[in-house]
Amino acid sequence: MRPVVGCTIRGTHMNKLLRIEKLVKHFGHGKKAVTVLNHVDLDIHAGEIVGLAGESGSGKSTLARCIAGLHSYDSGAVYFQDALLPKKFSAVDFCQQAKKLQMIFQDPLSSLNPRLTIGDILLEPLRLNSDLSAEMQEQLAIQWLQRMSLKSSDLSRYPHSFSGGQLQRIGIARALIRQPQLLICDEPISALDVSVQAQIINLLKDLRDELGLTLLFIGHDLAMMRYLCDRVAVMHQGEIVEQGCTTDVLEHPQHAYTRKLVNSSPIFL
Amino acid sequence: MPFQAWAVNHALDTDTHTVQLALSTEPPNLNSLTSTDSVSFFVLLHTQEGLLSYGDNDTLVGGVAESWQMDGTQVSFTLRDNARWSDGKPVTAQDFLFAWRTALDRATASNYAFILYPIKNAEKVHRGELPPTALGVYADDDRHLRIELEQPTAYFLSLTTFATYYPLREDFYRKQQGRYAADADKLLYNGAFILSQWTHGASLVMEKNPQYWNAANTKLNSIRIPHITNDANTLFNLFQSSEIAFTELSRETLPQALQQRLYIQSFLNGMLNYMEFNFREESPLRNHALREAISLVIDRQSLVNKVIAAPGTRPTAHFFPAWLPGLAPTANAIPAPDIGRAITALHTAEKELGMQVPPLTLLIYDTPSAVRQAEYLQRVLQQTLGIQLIIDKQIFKQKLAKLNSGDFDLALSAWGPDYNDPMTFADLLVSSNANNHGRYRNEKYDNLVMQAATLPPGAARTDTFAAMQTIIQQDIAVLPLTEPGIIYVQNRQLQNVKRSRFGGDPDFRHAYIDGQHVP
Amino acid sequence: MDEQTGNLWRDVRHDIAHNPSAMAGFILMLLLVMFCVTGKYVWPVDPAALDLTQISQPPHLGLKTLVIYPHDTQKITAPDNIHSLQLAEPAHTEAVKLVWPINDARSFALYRHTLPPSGLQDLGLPLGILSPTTSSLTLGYVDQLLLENRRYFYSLVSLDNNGKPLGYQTLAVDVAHATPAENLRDIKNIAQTPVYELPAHPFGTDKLGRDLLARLIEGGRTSLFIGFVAPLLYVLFGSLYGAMAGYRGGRIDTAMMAFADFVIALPFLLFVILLRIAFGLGAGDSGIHALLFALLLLSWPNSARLVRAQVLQLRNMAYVDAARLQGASSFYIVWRHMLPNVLPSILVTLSFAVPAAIFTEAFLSFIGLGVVPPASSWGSMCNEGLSTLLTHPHELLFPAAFISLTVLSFNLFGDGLRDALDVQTREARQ
Amino acid sequence: MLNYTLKRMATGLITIWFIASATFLAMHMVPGDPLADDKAVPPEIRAALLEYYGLDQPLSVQYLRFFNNMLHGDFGLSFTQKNRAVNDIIRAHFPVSAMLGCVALLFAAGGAMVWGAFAARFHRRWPDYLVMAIVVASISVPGFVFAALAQIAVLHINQRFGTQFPLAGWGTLQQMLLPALVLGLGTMAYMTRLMRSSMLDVQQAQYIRTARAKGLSPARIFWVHKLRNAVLPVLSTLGPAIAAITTGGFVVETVFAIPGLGRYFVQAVQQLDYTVIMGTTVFYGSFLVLMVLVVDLLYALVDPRIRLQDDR
Repeated sequence: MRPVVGCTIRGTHMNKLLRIEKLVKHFGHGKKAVTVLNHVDLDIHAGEIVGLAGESGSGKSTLARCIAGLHSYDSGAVYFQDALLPKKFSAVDFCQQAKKLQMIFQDPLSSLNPRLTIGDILLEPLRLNSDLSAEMQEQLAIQWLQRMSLKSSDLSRYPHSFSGGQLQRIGIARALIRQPQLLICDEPISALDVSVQAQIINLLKDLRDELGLTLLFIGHDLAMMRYLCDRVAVMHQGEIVEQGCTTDVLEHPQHAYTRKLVNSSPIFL
Repeated sequence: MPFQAWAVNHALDTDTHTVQLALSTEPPNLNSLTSTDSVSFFVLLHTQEGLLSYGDNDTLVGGVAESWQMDGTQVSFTLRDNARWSDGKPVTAQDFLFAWRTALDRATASNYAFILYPIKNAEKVHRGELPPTALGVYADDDRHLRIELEQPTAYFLSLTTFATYYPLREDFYRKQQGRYAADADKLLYNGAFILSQWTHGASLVMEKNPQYWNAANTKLNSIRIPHITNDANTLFNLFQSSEIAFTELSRETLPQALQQRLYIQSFLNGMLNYMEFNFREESPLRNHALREAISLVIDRQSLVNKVIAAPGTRPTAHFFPAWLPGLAPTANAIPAPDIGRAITALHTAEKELGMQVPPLTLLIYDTPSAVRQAEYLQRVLQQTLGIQLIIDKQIFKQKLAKLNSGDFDLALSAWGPDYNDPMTFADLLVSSNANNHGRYRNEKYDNLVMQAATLPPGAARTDTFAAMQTIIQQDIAVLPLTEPGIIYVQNRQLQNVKRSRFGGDPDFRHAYIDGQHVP
Repeated sequence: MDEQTGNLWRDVRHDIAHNPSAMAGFILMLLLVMFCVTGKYVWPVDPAALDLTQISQPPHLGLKTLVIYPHDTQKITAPDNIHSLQLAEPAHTEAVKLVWPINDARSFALYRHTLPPSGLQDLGLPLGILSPTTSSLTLGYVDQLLLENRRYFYSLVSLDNNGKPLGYQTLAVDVAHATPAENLRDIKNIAQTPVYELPAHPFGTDKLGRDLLARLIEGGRTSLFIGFVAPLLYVLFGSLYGAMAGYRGGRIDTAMMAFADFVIALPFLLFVILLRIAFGLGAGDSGIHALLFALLLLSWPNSARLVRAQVLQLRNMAYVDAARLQGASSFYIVWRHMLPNVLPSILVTLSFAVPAAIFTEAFLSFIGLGVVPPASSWGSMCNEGLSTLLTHPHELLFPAAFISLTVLSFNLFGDGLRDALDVQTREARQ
Repeated sequence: MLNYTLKRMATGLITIWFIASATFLAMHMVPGDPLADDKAVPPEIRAALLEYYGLDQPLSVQYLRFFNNMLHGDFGLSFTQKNRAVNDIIRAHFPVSAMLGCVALLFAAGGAMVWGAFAARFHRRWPDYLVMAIVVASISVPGFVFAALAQIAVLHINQRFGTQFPLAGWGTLQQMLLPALVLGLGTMAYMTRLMRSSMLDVQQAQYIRTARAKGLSPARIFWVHKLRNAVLPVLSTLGPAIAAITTGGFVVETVFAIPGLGRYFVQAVQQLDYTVIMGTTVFYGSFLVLMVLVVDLLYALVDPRIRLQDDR
């Protein structure tokens, strides 16, 4: 693996927001065990957008879920602002983590409970852990809805009556309503139409600028990554085979797998 | 399964002399040594024959035996030389000896083995205390059978008509290796008919037995039984559409039968329905006054006419049905309920018991008629005496288990005769009899029964039964309620069907089809 | 239910209110429950009261009856100079008293018919064979067997020594409905009234003269008890079981579901029968609890499987992950995210389990394993009425109609509920 | 696929063991005396009977003996149908129930296809409403009421028109029609409903529109595309339907005097005929397990998605 060199790091803080050390995860037990993450090291600095590329099954999503606490891992460590995160999250851990880290998901429809209204969905994070008054909560929800180019009347509607792009924006609003520092985007655009994909990417970019967010962006569309990300890491069979500044990695791939990935990408800018 | 498409059924066929019937259930057991039920007895009556048989008016006529003699404890039979099994071999005295010894073998597990007990040493042989050869039956030669009895038994001759007394041929029985009577071809016949087809659960066919000694008097060529069901409506529907030639009617199907102008006949089937009381230690029914109070409020006329309402059924206050031979003629007056006396008796009972009468349990089978009777009795006892009656409705085997273990206060029971003598009823209330579920015990009664068993028919015996009747009535040992009757219809061309109170019923052995009679 | 899930219910209510068949089912359901619960106050007739003068009476709103004052129904006082078969007293449903002169016949056979006889083989029901005693010039017979107020034809056949018929004569008798005075509680006020109007039986009476309407109200309580309580209990248990298995997952899930699969594999009706008998009945036990228990033991796995499958699916939904990331507790997730998603299918299951339970009870009654009297149920009433389908159809049709209506109402409502809870189609409809 | 089949068969065997044990347990919980008869017998006769049927042994011995016999495919001799082996009883009467069930199922499935497709074709028009009304009505009437009514109807037809349709019994094709119709009615109603909704789903599916766009003939679209796909969900209910029909035949068997196994079972229960109860239950249980297995395998063959899922 090659060291991080000559990369412009954007953002206000130069410190490492997230540090992953030698993360190992297996699925299954005994003979059938499959190693999904094999000694993964990755640092994310505050304010940057890190892309995590790789084909499906390479372990990207698992890594994201391990960081978020949705999966436990077998060995290694994850530090958030130099504080070690537990291997297995309890509800209390999630509570403490909620203001620091949130996630948006691949399928916008399944990430929103079909039996709850948009209002209920947006207010859930606030209700779970907030001392804001009910009125303030609603105000906040409406603000976010408008920020996401939706109407305040949409609060009482159900997810089924929205388009995919709208739904993903609602998911983003839910993730950001408590202003976390790190947003993990687990292939947020792969289920969307191409025209909508750009809207979401631009939205994420804008939000990063507005809020000083840090993003971990998982995907396999290298073109999109090149446009969005400051740095990229490439995963292959549970290992990070290459990481560095986006342009470096994508224009001068060192690892054979990265080269293959870059070459197979249909549109390369 | 053979399928004849679009078959047309006829209840009667005048050309082939065939009659079609239905049975209520599949014959459960055609092994004459172990069968216990009326459907099996019906088939056995037509396919097998014992030493003697019932003729008209329940007189005894020769079966396999052409002559017989009874003298105290010695009975001898001479067998017909033309009595044959369906394979042509003669029926011999040895066949009877083998049958009776087998029935008394514990491994046979015959329920009715005890009906052989009047024969000398039979009980001891059955218990295994004596070898089978000690049985007091001697086959002097093929045609002569000699029997020694334990004690003089007036009704022994009538016992020989019973299925357990039928002959059985050793070589055939052994060849079946424990599967004797499981199918039509696993049976040997010496009766008027042979079972030629037996499709289990579905149909039976009985054909005239050409080897039968009295085949000249068997008019029917075959009896077909294409239906097996006990659903009264289905049976009547089958009769109406001429699929069967004979069926019993129920209270529910009678109005339709009248509407169709069918020729309806009735028949008292010889049974007695009665209420049993529990005489065991803790039971309040040990109290005579309480039994009296209950007996005084039950209106048998209403019970028979309105509640059971099965036409043909009669109320009765007598333990011995009047048709039994050797009884003094009495007027069977049905006592009207007497609420006043009943309440007085109830007060006496409560004083003697030292408490209010607790709720009483009435144990019944789960038949619709029993349930109706129970509901009626429940209401009557509640209204007249303020006694709460709890109905305990159980399926067949569970009711029997509860009866046997004494888990009841009152029970509705029925008793049918096994042979043509009052002893078949008198024996029931002997303290040692297992069917005396209430454990009624009266030494005087027990002694009378022992006397009657050995007495020859005559005035002395008649008086003994009268004395028993008096004791039963005084003690209120059981409460006789009804003598169930049967009403039935048969195809008008079908003649000479005999109804019988014992063994198999109805009797088609001498039935014939009258082709002249316009239906 | 808190206000969030309230939205769902509001929409479901709205949907059902605008679905005519579901609404009809719902109203019918309410009416039936009301019939059973409040019926006995509106129609305060004792369902156990026997009236042997009104056996299997078709529906009527008040029947005129002759009042019979205390007398001996069995006694016949024959008038002098009788020449043929005739009545000793006016005939009524309590007793028809017949007398006839003794001629040279050895014995007499008496028959009763509902049609005018056409010959010796068509005299109707044989009532008995009577032989004269020496002391009297006349012979009599009292017929009390299940008399209805209609015309009967009595025929008397003279028999010779051999029992051969010599000839017969027929008497047409119009039988009036009668009631003994002691059966009429308020008769004292109208002393010596010859005619009295009996209280109405709008649904007729059964084989013991009990009011069918009162019995239907009473029986409905049993049927609906079985119909509601059994499904409620087993769906509840099954759902908890399934939710537990699905939420815990892993080996616990495998083991729990393997057991549920075993129970599902038991032949249902065979085991209901077997268990219904195995739990036995004490004296006075109505048998309802044994039936309830049998249903509970056998029926829960279906809802367990349903709920478990849903919970397994829901557990992997991204919105559950999202909620966990927000710090939601397990309880919150189950309550807020799983329950509203699982509940609809539970409710739909329930709405179809009710008719199934009622049918099972009716089936058991048909094979004689139903409730024990004095308790009754629609199923057992149907079974009783089945045998008189042609002669007294009301005894079958009313209880059968009530079962059908109940099953119908739940099916209609259940269908409506299923449609209303189906989010996709709801959005499409809106 | 082989793995899947083997795994399913192993579970099936364990299930049958469970059914047998549960039956044994339930049966011995039943209070009552299987050897009691109308006329009680002296104690020595009773002892002989207990010995004959092996009921004098402790329960554990009886259980082991029963299992040993069951492994050899022998359920012993009936208590009430003396001299008859339970195997013979099943062999003689199960084909009757199965035959009746098959014809009923044929009625049900055939009727459901026709009516379901018919109703879907006229969706939200009066033929649809009519079919659905009949469907709802026929699941609302208890089976025994319907059976009795059907029999009386035929009787009246016979009397009115001089026809000779049989009212009951077994053995001819003609005798089978009415009971099978009555028996299949409930299942037909259920399947019709399913068929209708699945037909409606299919009609809106993309591939039907594609097929139409490709200019396929309407008949071909109907038979090859619509029907085949609409039948799938109906097919998956066949297993439970077979179960319901073969064990639910008791009512019909009673009313129409048909010598099926269901009727024997109820008789056996009321008579506490231990061996027949055990034999029948285990047999039916095994039969149902087998049926569900067969239907699942069939389904896996028709729908490759399932096979892939389970092979993984």
